[in-house]
Order: sequence, then structure tokens, then C-alpha cells
Amino acid sequence: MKPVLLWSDALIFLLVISLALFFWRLRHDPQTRERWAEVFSSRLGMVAFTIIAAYILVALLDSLHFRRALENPESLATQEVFYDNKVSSVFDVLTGGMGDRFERTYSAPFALLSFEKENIKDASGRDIRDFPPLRHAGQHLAHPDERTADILVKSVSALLWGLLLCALVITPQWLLLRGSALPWAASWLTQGVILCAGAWTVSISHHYHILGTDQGGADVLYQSLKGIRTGVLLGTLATLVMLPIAVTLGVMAGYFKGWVDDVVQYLYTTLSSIPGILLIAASVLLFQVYIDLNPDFFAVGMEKADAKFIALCFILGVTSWSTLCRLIRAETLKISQLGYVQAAHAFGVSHSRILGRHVLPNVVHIILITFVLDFSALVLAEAVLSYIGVGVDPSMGSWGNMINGARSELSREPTIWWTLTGAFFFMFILVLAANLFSDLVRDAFDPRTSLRRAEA
Amino acid sequence: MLSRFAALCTRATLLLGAALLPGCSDGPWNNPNPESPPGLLTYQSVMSPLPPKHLDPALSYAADESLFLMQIYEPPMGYHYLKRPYELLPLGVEDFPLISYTNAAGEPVDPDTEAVAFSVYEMTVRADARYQPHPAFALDDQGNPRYRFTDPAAGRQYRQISDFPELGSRPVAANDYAYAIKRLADPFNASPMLGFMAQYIVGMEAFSERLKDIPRDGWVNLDQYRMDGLEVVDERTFRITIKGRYPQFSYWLAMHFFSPIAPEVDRFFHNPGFLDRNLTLDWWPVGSGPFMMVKNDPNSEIVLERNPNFREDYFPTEGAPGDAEQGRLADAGKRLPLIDRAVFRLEKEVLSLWTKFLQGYYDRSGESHGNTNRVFDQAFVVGPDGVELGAELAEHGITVAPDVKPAIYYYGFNMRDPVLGGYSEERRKLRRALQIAFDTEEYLNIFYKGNGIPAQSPIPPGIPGFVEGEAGINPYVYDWVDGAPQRKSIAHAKQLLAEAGYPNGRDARTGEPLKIFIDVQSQAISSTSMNWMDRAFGRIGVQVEYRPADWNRTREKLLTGNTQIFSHGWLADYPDPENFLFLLYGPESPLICQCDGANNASYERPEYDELFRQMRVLPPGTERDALVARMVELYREDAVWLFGYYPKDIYLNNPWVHNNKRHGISKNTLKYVRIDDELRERKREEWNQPVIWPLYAMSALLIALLLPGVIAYRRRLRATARQ
Amino acid sequence: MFAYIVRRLLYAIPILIGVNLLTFTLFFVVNSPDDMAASQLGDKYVTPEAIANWKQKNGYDKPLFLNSQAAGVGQVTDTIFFDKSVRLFAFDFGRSESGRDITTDVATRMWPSLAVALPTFLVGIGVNICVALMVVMFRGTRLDRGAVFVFVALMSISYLFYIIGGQFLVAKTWRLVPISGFHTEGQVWKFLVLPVLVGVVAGIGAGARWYRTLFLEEANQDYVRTARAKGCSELSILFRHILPNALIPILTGVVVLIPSLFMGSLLIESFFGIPGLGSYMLDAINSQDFAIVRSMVFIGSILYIVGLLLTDISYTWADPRVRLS
Amino acid sequence: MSEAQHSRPAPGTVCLQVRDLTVTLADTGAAIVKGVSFELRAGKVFALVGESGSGKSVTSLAAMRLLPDALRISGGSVDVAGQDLFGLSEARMQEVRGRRVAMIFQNAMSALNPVQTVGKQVAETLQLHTRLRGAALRERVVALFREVGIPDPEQRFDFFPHQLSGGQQQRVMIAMALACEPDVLIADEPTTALDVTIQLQVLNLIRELTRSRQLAVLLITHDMGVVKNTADEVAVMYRGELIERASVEDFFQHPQQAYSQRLIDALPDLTQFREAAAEAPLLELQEVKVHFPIRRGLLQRVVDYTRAVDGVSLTIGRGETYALVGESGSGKSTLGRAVLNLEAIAGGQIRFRGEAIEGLGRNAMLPYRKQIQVIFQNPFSSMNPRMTVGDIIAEGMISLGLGLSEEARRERIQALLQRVQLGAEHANRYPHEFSGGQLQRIAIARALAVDPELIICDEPTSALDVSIRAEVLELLAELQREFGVSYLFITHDLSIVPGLAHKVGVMQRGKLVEQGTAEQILTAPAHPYTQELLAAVPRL
Repeated sequence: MKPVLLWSDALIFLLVISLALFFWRLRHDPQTRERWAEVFSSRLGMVAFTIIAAYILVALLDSLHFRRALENPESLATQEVFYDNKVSSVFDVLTGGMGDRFERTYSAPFALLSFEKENIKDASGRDIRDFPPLRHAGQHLAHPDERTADILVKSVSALLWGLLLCALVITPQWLLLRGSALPWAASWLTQGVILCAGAWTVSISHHYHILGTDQGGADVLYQSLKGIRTGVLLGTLATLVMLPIAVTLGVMAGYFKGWVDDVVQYLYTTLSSIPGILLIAASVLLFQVYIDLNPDFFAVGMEKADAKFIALCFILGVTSWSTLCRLIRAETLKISQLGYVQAAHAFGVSHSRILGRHVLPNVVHIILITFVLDFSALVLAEAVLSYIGVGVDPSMGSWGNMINGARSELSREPTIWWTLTGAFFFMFILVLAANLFSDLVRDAFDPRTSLRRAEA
Repeated sequence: MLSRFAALCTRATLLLGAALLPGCSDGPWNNPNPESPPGLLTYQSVMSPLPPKHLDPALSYAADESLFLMQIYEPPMGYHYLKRPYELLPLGVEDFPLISYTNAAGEPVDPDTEAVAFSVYEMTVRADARYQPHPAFALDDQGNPRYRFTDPAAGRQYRQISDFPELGSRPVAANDYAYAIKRLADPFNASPMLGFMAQYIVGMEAFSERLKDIPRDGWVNLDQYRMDGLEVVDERTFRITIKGRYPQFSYWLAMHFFSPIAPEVDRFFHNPGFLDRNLTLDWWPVGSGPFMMVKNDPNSEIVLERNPNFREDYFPTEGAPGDAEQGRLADAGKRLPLIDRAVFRLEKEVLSLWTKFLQGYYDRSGESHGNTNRVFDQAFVVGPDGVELGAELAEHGITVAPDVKPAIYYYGFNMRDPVLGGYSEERRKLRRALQIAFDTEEYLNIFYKGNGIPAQSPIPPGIPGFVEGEAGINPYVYDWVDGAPQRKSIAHAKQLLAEAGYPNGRDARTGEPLKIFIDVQSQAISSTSMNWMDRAFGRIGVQVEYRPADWNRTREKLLTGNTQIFSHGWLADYPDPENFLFLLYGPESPLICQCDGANNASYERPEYDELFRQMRVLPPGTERDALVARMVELYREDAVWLFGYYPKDIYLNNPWVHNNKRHGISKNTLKYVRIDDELRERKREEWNQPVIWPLYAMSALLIALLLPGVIAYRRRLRATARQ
Repeated sequence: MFAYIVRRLLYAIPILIGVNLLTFTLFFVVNSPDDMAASQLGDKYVTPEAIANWKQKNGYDKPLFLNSQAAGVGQVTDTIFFDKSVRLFAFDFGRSESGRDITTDVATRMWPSLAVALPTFLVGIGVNICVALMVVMFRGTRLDRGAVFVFVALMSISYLFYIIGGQFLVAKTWRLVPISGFHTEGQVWKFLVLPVLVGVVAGIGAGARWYRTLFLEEANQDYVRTARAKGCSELSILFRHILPNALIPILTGVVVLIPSLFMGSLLIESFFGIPGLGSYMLDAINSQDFAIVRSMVFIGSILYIVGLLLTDISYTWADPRVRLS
Repeated sequence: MSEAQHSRPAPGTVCLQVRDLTVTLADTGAAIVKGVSFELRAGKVFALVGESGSGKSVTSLAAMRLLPDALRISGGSVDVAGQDLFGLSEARMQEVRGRRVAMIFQNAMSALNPVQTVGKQVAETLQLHTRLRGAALRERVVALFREVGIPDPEQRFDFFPHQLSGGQQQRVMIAMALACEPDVLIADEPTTALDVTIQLQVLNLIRELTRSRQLAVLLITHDMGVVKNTADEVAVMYRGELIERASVEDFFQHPQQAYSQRLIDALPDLTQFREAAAEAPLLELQEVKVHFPIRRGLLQRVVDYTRAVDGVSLTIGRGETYALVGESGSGKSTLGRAVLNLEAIAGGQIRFRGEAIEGLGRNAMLPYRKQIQVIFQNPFSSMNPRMTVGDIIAEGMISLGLGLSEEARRERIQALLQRVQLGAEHANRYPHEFSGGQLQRIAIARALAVDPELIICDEPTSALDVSIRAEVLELLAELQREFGVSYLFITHDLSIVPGLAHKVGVMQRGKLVEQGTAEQILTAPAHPYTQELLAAVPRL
């Protein structure tokens, strides 16, 4: 086994670590604590956060990549170890090879037979045309009629395992946090549901395709799950990429004013006046060409897809920094008129120190709000971009690619609804949780809304 | 108050319904087609997915475009509609070209001698061929062209062809054919044919060189310049001289490039200011064919109407075997065309196209693409007994027209590649192992719904040189079992792989796994098919890497040979094996000719190249067939392509459309189409009854949403400060 | 006011130059003029001569930004960039790579775009405001919280699903309207019903939620309390006091969009087969037609700038406190 | 006019009676107003006094049933003419508001609808409760405007609120309240946001109308001066309870509660002044000008200047307090900023200890930053909310390079905190944990940290409640005695000058119209503007 560190893996772990450090440093700041406490004091906030955390966990597990070692045939003299070209992730292992169980083509959820007729030989060796049985569904059944009973039995045992898992995960939390004023019970309940669903999924998927298979016979549920990493990473990394630009320029413009302000304003007006989609499309094509021209940089195809993905994040970030920049500029303008910045001037505090100690910490809430607000927007944007053809690489599973590929399947008779449903479900849950959470974060951190509450 | 509100809502709904209903009385609500003019039998079809870019016969080189050009223009030659194999017929000229051969000095010689330096094609224009009515032919009282402006302002009121009140026409002249060929040669037109035809037509290159430097201000009258290989003998007779012998030239004469162009039409479109209003020959074709263009809105539709001046032309009275039995001769002897008008609407989204076809608003599922392979694949299955329609379609009475184009799609090996290329026995075995591992049949079944024929050779069916049955299989990949070809086993492929030095897909010396690189066009490949290929090669332990790129980059790679396995396709211009076998002709390799050559595999085998040179100038016959067979054998031995298939398009026709037989090469088949208008009206009505209840349901939902609000508001108004 | 408008328009010039420079650079990093020629000439028999011809004919035979051969100002002016940009500023968009006159195309395709976008925009605002006002009337109650949750759920659904779902149900299953298409002969509205409906429904979540926030902000202002102290009813407070005041922030977000209505919607137009500028753009991206992309970017930028200007002007109309100078 | 003609209640009748009013927070149930009872009588002004957060405004809003959603009436009753307002339906209540009981609010600018003309806003009240329409309606509004003393009422009808001055806005509010001839007028801090001279006019108007219309007025204020000048009866509210109630005369002569006494003590004593200390000049200003450009036209050229400070000369001696008095917009704060070199000056000279410091660069200014410090008006915005108090105080020490070790610095911070009467343990807390008064002490400590010789106090007490204001002023005076530091004290409130300043300068429109010793200015003002300011100062 040989670990593979893709750029996006590195970035996402970097992000997680830096976020952790950030919160660790802020843990003493009573205001921040208070606001976070406010976010988590609602049950909805807890549930939304737990769901997001579950998605992030899946994304992280799916970001631990490695290549399997190939077994050297006995005849071979060399001791050198060679690796499979295919990159797997820890998540793939945890799902128990869900992604390796291919059928020939479409099959419906929980189906035993293929969705399409095929020329097969019947028992007596004659050529007939019928629905062939699936390779990886219901193999253990003696008779197709047993299916419902079998699913029930398997579900119950899977749920029992799920409950055991819940006990393992939740008990330590309960011991640690039972005295807390926050509604942890809501989170535990959500965790319980997620864990049970996870256990059920993994165990049932060994025997059936829960969400059926797509045209190429790949498991749809597995693809939907693989879309999680793409969605989560895109939502976070794109903002991460734009942060330095937006914050630096915004703060500089608002603080120094004068020609710096003029230049920054010119930059973002220019950029935001270009129809966004055109800018994104042109940039994506540009990166694509760059990657195509330099194939030697990438050892495996996955790295190439990953480079494109990073480029997409980068482009989405670069093309969308103007909004944040504008907000930060306005806020900085306001802050630099405030007493404490004036006082700092009166104390002869240097510009860099004023920016670092007075201005930056006080625009963090804007960054945070933008971060959570943009997250869901970016996840949604990915689907649209994939439709236009400038989304993530087709070899990289994503909800956008799934939707794009499955668009015409709805018009089939009988309808193939499961690909769209899978993508829709996983995307909807993530975006909904993110939206609800971002609402709460904004309510807690936006001075305008908190002011309103203070008045009331 | 609530009841009053409810009453109001009801009244509003009724009013709205009343407003909508009269608008819908003349047909189903969902009719997307504009009303066609009464009395004209209109064929409703579709252009998809993009409108034509060029409609100038000198410029256009795309199937979507020749769909229109071939209805409007009549080139000298054409094909018989029904007969197979394809049979060439005179179309715009009276008879087959009269070919005479001369030596270098221009003296007639015997065609079979080495001395032949030139071939002269003489043709006579049909006497009854006349151009469509067009303002370019309109004359004023003095007999001068009516619409000739010197000032851009003078013609400003004319925005499209229908704006010109006065029309004219004239018979087609021999000079018009000569003029058209000169236009091909005019470098300013940048015709895609120039480079290719200049190799054959005498004087074309010189003509082109000469015109390069003349001043361009408006129209250049090409009649002033002479091209050596062109001779207008009299009003109706012209001659084309080509270098050496080139039997395939007759086929070229059946393409729209050689359609007659009236100089006054060219002159007309060069009126100042016309270009800015898209009044160009590239946009408004003017020809002598069965139809003329009356509307060209690339954003929504193109409308053709019957050319009133069209010559007398009749539905063929004989066809291929079986045609009569299938009723294809029902219209034999009828005057063509059989419809008055044809509307081609732009349709980009396949879902809409499919739905509208099923609703009966399009008569056919497509024109130049059947749209069935990838999109409508659910419509039918290809079973042992041929195409079986899905239940809904069968119920609609939809008919099926399969179309095997003279085309091949293939994945080729780069024969110069250090790993896969080369001509040693080991390399051949390696390539054959890969050929066997790639299960073309399954690939076609999954991704093309079985609509394709696995290629046993580069020559598709319908072309001389294609061999059916056991004799026609590629013996290196297939065995003949029970009357059908059967792909050799994976075990055999593994065996070959081992013999090639890669036991279990690992290099016998270093142990390194064999990894092959496939260059794909990013738009043309889906992750599902990549997954499938991974698995296909995984069975013999070979790993695959994809290098997707856009079309320009892919093309660059092909030109520089920077590829290992590439995908490509070829749609033949004419039904001759030469047009396929040249894909493997050494000098055609981009690396050798330093041009955009067709031999992207860079296959170079001296024997093959020699055979090709001989075959090219031979007339059809057994001698030629033998050469072709040997070349195919060489191709199989060297395993030049990973796999290939002949695409098969399935066209679906609504039950009221008749004469649906597809012609793989010729596009001028619109004139044969017949429509049963009465049946069409009835079926459309029947298939498009709207479902009304959701409207009521939605209104009810709206009210249900409003209710709690109204109730809460009233409660609030009644509230006191005491609980 | 006049001076203000003129000044803003002058300020637009450097922005437009910047926009143009950026698109130009982006495009030519991806493509060389040779690539453009090759992809326009098709896939058979593309000779170097043909490419050279095409480049000459379409004016791509000069250096991109800097002509080192030319003298003096010619170094900058005798380039593709200068040639193509100067024309843009004169609103001469030239011809697309396939030879069509872009100005004509834009002028004709603008109207279908507008026909869809304008009703969507107006109906959307109307519906959103009504819904938001209703919700604001019940602020703080369970009705309010439920509505907000519904809004968030609605905006968590991808736009693609609205379109796909709308087409599938309304057009395909219920056969109430044509599934797609557009023509001006006869009943145009029947093609507009579905796209407008989809556009409006897809926008309710985000729109109504946003308006609700704005209304809530206004509802907490002092003058609302004054109005209540006067004895105004809840409804008249909403319509006569909160709405006019909330119009000001609504205008900022909304007026800037009005000019870009001409540009249409990429997704709606391509799904519903509306021959507008949105699908024009999408086709241009797909076929890498630089002339169109460049023109559309230019037009888009101008419309954006006009939108900003309109926003400022509409401010003076909605808010008597604002005066432009 | 039939609606307007209902019989006026006889003087002294009870028009509104509040009994046991209790208001609680909706979510926690904590009481904000606890069992308050009082009654309003026709022709009398009843003043409800208290500091911010005492519940006085909530009481008035509760009486009108206008509480925000977060608050809830949980007991008591409000009777108007025998009708219990709390028992009415919301629809009926709307008829009472504006018709029987009217209300005016603190900040007229924000209490008026900014996008409606003032005339229409007044007319709306009449439309709601009378049948007046059209020309008659307009006429009536104009008449009301005339009655409340708005000049050019015909024209003003079509003005938007922002086009009127603060005093006129408040007059519009009053006109709106009086439009339907209510019996009861509730005035919630009607003058707080106004300049002192305007304050007086508005109060006089309310007073007058009370008499002429026999209104029963509930006047809510924190300003004892206002009470003294306007009210007939006083009630003091403290933490949600009425702790004292008396007639005005009784109240000021014999306050029953210590808290009341404190409130009364905060009124200025115009008899005691500090003698000008004839020390050497520390800061000298000569003809200082600060101009802000006005840009106009196509190219935004500078066409003129706003002369914010227009030639001011003054001298401050060591250990001396110089009070710079003026109304908002007079340029006094700009002058302070100019002295701090935070604002570029357009002319004149600023000398500190004889050295010219105007126009010094960032680095050249550094040595003087140690000596000139500042305290700002709003204590909440002058502390970075993300820094601990210790860090805030230490900032100056670090950046001005006092060269202290970390240990020494910490000790000094603790000493400073203790000096300003805060605990040393407060150093690790964040600003939002402190009250306004405490924050202003911290601001003082921050200024003191670098041992300045001059502190510019820019309205340091105007955001504070009266009782706390006195404490802060006292602290400042103490520190002056202790460290010999000088103050440039910028204020709009002449009443705090006695007992604080040695010298006083009065600023109006960028110019220093009069300056002299505190005694001179407060006892014998020469300039009419000074006289006007002085007239507005409430006295005992």
C-alpha cells in the first residue's frame, strides 16, 4: 500500500487543521464563545452541524488516498513492489467494496434482475431474450420471492449493529458532555440516525444495490457517496482560495483609502462586471489546456482530475472574491473611523499592528459568514457548471456529473429515477443543513442582527 | 370574509380559464409548432443540435449543412434513392460524364495505357433545369439586374430575401458549373476542397495563386479569369480536365461542391451593405433543386418551400430487392417533390426533442442524426430479430429506419509508439491481446444499445470490399462458432500477452505493470465508459490511463504523433473502398506528409502502400477486389486499430410519414417524403390531451397556504393584552 | 445629476478596457489564432494554407498585443487586440467566427431573452414580496419559523431540479404546455408559462427569505412604532410604511439586474430552447467562438455598469434623502 | 371639524390611570417593570424619571400596548376614560392610539418615516381617525404646523424629514401627536437628541400645549433639568419600580430617597468655579484652521471648503482644564483631532511646550504621542472588543516604546486599574463585560498609561447616565490634582463646566466666539450665543 496525497487532500487537511487551531486560539475569547454557544443552543443548529460534520467526516475519510500494492507473480525475480494504478480511499474500504460491485448496465433499486433484456441462453441452451439476473444482487437468495423477507431480516440485524455502533460512539460523548447546557441530545439523536443508516447501507449493499445501478452498471449509492467529497471540498476550498485575496485587498482599500482604494475598487468592479459564467468557463478551459499540455506532472489519472478540481476551486474563488472584498472594505472603512482605531493612531501604533490587531480580528465575522453562506452556493453551482461542461472532471464522481448524465433518463419509459434521486437526496441534505447552519451563524455573528435582538 | 375571498378566487380562476381556453381551441395546448400556411403540406422536422454554419456549397463540409444544400442545389451527379449498393445517376446533367483520356500533349490516348496524363469529363446540363425564383435574377425594363446598388444606403430596407418584391429566374447554364468550380479555387472563399481538388483539377492551383493578389473590393467576376482545366463548350456543355486517372472523381461530382452557381447571384450578394445584414450566399443558397429556402433563422428554424421551377422529376419505379414488398414503391412514378414545405426547427435539448417527437410534433426523430443511439436508446432494443420497439412507440405505430452510413469509428494504436507500436511479432501479439480484451460487442450493447457493427476490417457494409460471413471475420480476434463470429477468449488474450512479454500484464523483465494511455476527447467520453474500459482491460491485468483533452488539443496530439491510443472516426465522402483504405496509407501519416493526414496510426507497410497505389486507379472489378482483400489482411495481421465499429443510426418515423428509407450517402431525399396530413392531425389530437387536475390541485394548494395566514391575522386583530 | 451620470459613464471606459484585456488574455492563453481557424474550418482537409487564409480573412494575422515590427504607436495599434477592441467601443461587434453578423444576432436574440426574463423578474419580485410580507406579518410566530424553514429548503434545491422537474411534470406528464420552443407567430405566452413558472418557483426560497430579512429590519425601525402609535393597522403599516422603506435596499439588489435581463438565463434558455442571448452565450462557449464570447462579455459589462447607474438613479427616486452629485 | 370638537376634560381630572403594571421578558419571565401605578391628570405634566434601563420607556410603551415581541404585559391595567386598554381587542386598540392617547418619541429623525413627506405623515393620523380628506385635511395639517411653531408651514408640508432641523422634526412629531386632539400625550425623552438651545424651545412648547389644550402629559426623561422646568409631578423609577413620587417642588426640596438625591445633585451648581491656574502654557493654538474640500462637477474638482475649524486660537496651561463648548457641528471635535495630528490643518500653528507640532510625520509625531492623549465619547466603540482590557491599556506602552519589561508593564496596568477604581483582576476581561462608566475609566487608564501631559477629552461623559457622569468627572479632577495633567475638555453641555474647567471657550460654526475663565463665561457671558446656551442650562 502506498499513500497518495492529492493536492486537494493536502488542502482539505490543512483547512481542517487551521480551523482547529483557529478555534483553539479563540477558545478564550468570551464573545466568540458566546456566539458559538448561541449557534449551538438551538436544536436545529445542533442537528445541522451534526449532519455537516458527518459529511465532512466522509469527505475526510474519502481524502485519505492510497494505491494498493500489486502482488508480484511468483515467476518474477524482482522484489520491487509495484502499485495499482487505481487510487482507493479509506472510505472505499469502509464501504466494504460497494464501488467494486459492477453490473452490466442499469438496474433498479433492490432489483434482482437487470433493467434491460439481453440475449441469454436459457437452461436448455436456447437463445432467449430476457432480463438477466444481476451479478451482485440477491445471489444468496434461493428464490426471488424471498427478497422482501430477506431485506427485512438483514435490515434488522444491520440496525442492531448500528445501535451497537451508536452506543460506542455516543456513550463517551454522553459521559463528557451530559452537564452541558447545550442541546447535545439533538446531536446524539442525529448521530444515531446517521450511524444506523450507515451501518444499514454498508451491510445491505453487500447483497443489493440500494439505489440501483447506472448505465455503466456502477452502484448509484456509491457514486452519490463519492459526490460528498467533491461537494464538501469545492464548497470549502473555493472560499479558502479567495480569502487571502479578498481580505488583503479589502482591508487595504478600506484602511489606506486614496489610490489604493481606487485601484482595488477598479479591480473588483471590472471583475464583477464580467458575466460570471463566461469568466468561469474561459478560465476552466484555460486550466484544462494547461493540464493537457503538461501531462507529465501527474503520475495517475486521479491526480490530473484532482489538478482540474483544484483549478476549478481556484477559479470559483478568484471570480467570486469581489463580494467579500467589497464587504470587508466597507467594514474596514467603518472600523477605521471607530474610537479604538483612532486611539491606536493617537498611541502611534504602526499600520501593520493596527491592521493585525484592530482591523482584522473585527472583520473575521464577515469572513465566517461569507464562508458558511458561500458553502451551499458553491455546492449548488457545481451542478450547474457540470451542465455547462466546465465542472469537475468526469472521472471524479460528483453530483453535478450525475445529474448531467442522468438528465435524459427521466424520459425513459419506464422512468429511471434513481440516479437523479440519489444525487438530489445527498445534495439536498447537505445544502439544507449548510443553509440552516449558515442562517444561525449569521444571526449570531452579524452585528446588525444581534443589535436587533439587543433592542428587543 | 373568508367565503368572499373563496368566491373571488373561484371567479378569478374561471376568468383565467376563459382567457386561456379560446387561445387553445385550435389544437392541443402543447403544440410547439407555429401554424403552417393553409394549403401547404408541411413536413415538420428538426435540426439538432446546432444550426448550420455555412450554406455556401463551396464552404460547407458538414452533414448537417448538406441536409439543406442538397435539397436546394443539384450537383451534376446523384444517387439512386432505393437501389443498393449505391448507384450513381446523373442529376443536374443529362447523362453520365463522357470521359476521354489524353496524354501529356493533350492527344487522345487509350485509357489503359501508361501514357494517360489527363482525363477530360464532358457533361451537358439538363434542358429543363431552372433556378428558383430569386431577386438576383430579377431584371428591370432595360434588361439590367433590378437589384444592383452602389451605395449601402440604397438597399437598406431589404433585411431578408423575402423583402425583395421582384423575382426572376433563368435556366441553368454550363458556365454556372464552371463558375462554381472557380469559386472553389478562389482562395478568398477558403473552400475546404481547394487543397484537395487542386491535386486533381488542371489549372486550379495556378488559378488560385493568381487570384491571391488581385485587389478585392466587392465582387470579383471570376468569369474574367481562365482556369486551364475548365472549358465551357456551349450554353449547356462544359468540360473538366483532371490530372491522370481518378475514377473516384465521378463520386465527387455528386457532392454539393460542384453544384451550379449563377454569377449574378454571387454578384447580387456582393451588393454593398448586404453582408452586414447577413445577406450572403453563405446564408441564402440559390439553386435549381426541388426546394428553395424561404426562411433562415439560425436561432429557431429554417423553412424550405417547393421550388416552382423545379424540373420534371419522378419517383423511381424500381428499387432494391424487397423494396416493392415493403411498399417503398407505392409512389412510383409520381411527380416530385411530394410535400410543399419543410420546417426544420432548432432543438438542442434532447429531452425536448424526444418528447415532441413522441407527441407527434416532429415527423421524424432527426434528419442527419437519428438521435437514437445515445439519447433515445430506451426507444427500442436490438434483439435477435432486429430492432424491437418499446411498448409506447409500438403503440404509436412508429416505424423504424436503420441507416448504416459508410463510416467507421475506431480507437487506433500509434504504430510508432515505443511500447505498443512496431511490427515485430511480439508487438502484434500484444496489440491483438488488447483487441481481444476490448469486448466491442458488449461496449456497443451498453453504450450504443447495440447500434453498431463491430468492425472486422476498415471497410463498412455497403462498400465493395466488405465481406460478410465467416470469410469476413478477423481471424486474429474472432472464431467462427455456430454461424456467428465469437470473440476469442480472455485466456487466449492472456496467452498472447504472455507471449508478448507481459505475463499477467506485468513486464517479464522488470515486473512493472503494463499501463496503456488512451487519448480521449473530453466532451466525447463519459466516466461510465471509462469505468467500463478499466474493467475490460483489467481482465487481462492491463491498467489504463486516460488523457482527456479538447478537440484542438487532441488534434494537435494526432498531428505530432504524441499519443499511444487515440480515438477517431471517418465518414466517407463516397462509397468506395479507397476512401477507407487510405486511412492506413503510409504517406497519409501526419508525421510523414507534415499535413493533416488521415493515417493517424502512422501505419507504414511498404507492401500495403504499393497495393494502395495500384488499387486507387483501378476500376471496380475482381482485380481491384483482390488487392483490397490483401490490404485488409495486412491490416488484420498488424492489428493497427484497437477496435472499430460501423455506426448504425436508427431513425424513428411517425406513422404518417412515408418513404423513410435512408440513403447512407445522399442527402437529397426530402423530395421523396410523403405525409398523411389527416392522420397526423388525428393522432396529434389523440396523443396530446392535457391533464387538467393539477391546475385545480395547485389552486387548492395556494388557497390552503393562504388560509392559515388569514386565520392568524384575524386572530391577532381580536387579541387583547390579557392572556 | 447629469454631471454624475456623465462621470460614471466616463469611469466605465477604463473598466471596459480592463474587461476586454482580461477576456482577450484568457482566451488567447487557451487558444492560438491557429486553433480558432482549425476548429472553424472543420475536421477534414485542414491545410496550413487554409488556416492562413482564414486568419487573414478574419483579421487574426497580426500579433496579439504588441507588434514589434510596426513603428511608434503602431506597435500597440497594429495588433489583434487593438483592432478588435476599438471596434467594440464603437458597438461594432463584427462577425462571429462562423461569419454571422453579431450585432444582428444580438439584436434579434435579445427579445426572446427579455420575453422570458422580464416576466420571470417581475412576477418573481411580486410573488416574493407578497410572500415575504405575509410572513413578516407573523414575525416571531410558529408560522414565521415554518415559512423560513420552507424557504431554506426551497433554496437548497438545485436549479437544475426545478427545470427538470417542471419539464417532466407540467410538459411531459400533464401536457399542459409545450416542453420547449419559442416562436413569435401566434401564442408566444404558451412557451413562456413554464420557464417563467420554473424561474419564479426556483427563486421564491432565496428571494422571499431575503425580502423577509429586509422587511424585518424595517419593521424594527422607530418610525414603525410611530405609525403604530398613530393607530395604523398592521396592514397599512406593512404597505404604507415598511414596504416603501424596504424598497430602498430591494432596489440595490434588483435594479442592477434589470439591464442584464437582456442577457437572459443560460440554463432556462438552453433547457427550454429559447433562442435568446443566454443560449447564444452557451453555444459560443461550447464552440469557443471568441468573437461572440468577447462581444457578450463586453455587452454584459456595459449592462452591469448601466445597472449600477440605474441603481443610483433609482435611489434618488425611492429615497428622498439621496442626491447624486 | 366635528371630530375634533369633543369636550375638553376639566383640569385635574384623571385621564389615564396605570395600575400595577407589570412587564416581563417573554422568554425568561424576568420582570422589567414591577407593579407600577400612577395617573395622569388633564393639564398636568407627570414626569417619569430614571436612568437608562430603569424601565421608564417600557412603562410608556406598555401603556400603549406597543411593546416589542420580546416583552409581555403580565399584569395590571391601564384605564383611559373608564376603558381598560388591556381588555380591548387589537382592532379597537388601533382606534385608541393616536385618537385618545398619543405619543412622541425620543429621536424624531428616526421616528419619522424617512420616505414620506412630513405633511402626509401628520395627515395620516387624521385620515385614520377623522373623516377629513383632501384640501381640508391639508389645511388642518398646516394649521397644526403653525400651532407647533413650524415656520412656512405651507411649504414644509411637502418636506421630507431629513430636510428639517432636529427641532422642527420634533415639532412635527408633536403636531402628529396632537392632530386628533388626544386627551393623553406620552412624551418619551422628547428632547434628548436635541441641542440644548432647541431642547428648551421644545419643552416650552409642550408646556404651553399642556395648558392650552388641557392635555394629560406623561414626560419620560433622565434629565433632572427638564423635570424641573416642565413637570408638575415627578416619579422616580429605579430598576423597574417607582421608588418615589411627589410634586416637583417637594421633590427638589425634600427628596425622600438617596437615589433621588443623587439625581438632583447632578444638576450644576453655577456658583462654584475653579480658579484659573496661571501656569506656563503647555499647548498653544494660533489661528488653527481645518478645511474639508467640497467637490463638485464632472471632474469632482474642489470648488470650495467646509471650514470646520476656522481660525481658532487658545492656550492651555499646565495642570489646567480648558472646556471647549459648542453644539454639534461646531467643529470642536475636529479641533481636538487636529491637536492630535489626526486631521491635517489648513493653516495656523499648534505649539506643544513651545514646539510646533503641526504637520509632523508619523514618526516625528511619536515623541509627542506620549504626551498628548485622548478619551473618546463612546466608550463602547473606543475599545477593541477582541482585546482584553490589559492588552488595551498596554498597547500604548508597547507602541510608544516605554521600554518596560513585561512584568513591569503588568504591574503598571494593575496599578492604573486600581487608580481608576477598578480591580486588578479586570485586566483579563473583555470590554463588553463592563458598563459604560467602567469603560470610560478604562479609557482614562489607557490614556494615563503613557504619562501624558495633556489629555483631550472628547465628550467623555455624554454617553453616560447622570449619576455615573458625576463619578467620572470627579475621577478626572482627582487625577489632575494628582498628576498635574492638563485637559482639553470638549463638550456640548455647559452644565458640567462649573467645578471642572478653569477656562472655557465657546465655539460656533468653526469659530471661537468667546473665551475666558469659567466664572466669566458662566456668570457674565458677552456673546449672545453664549447667553443662549446658558439660558438652556437647568438650575436648582
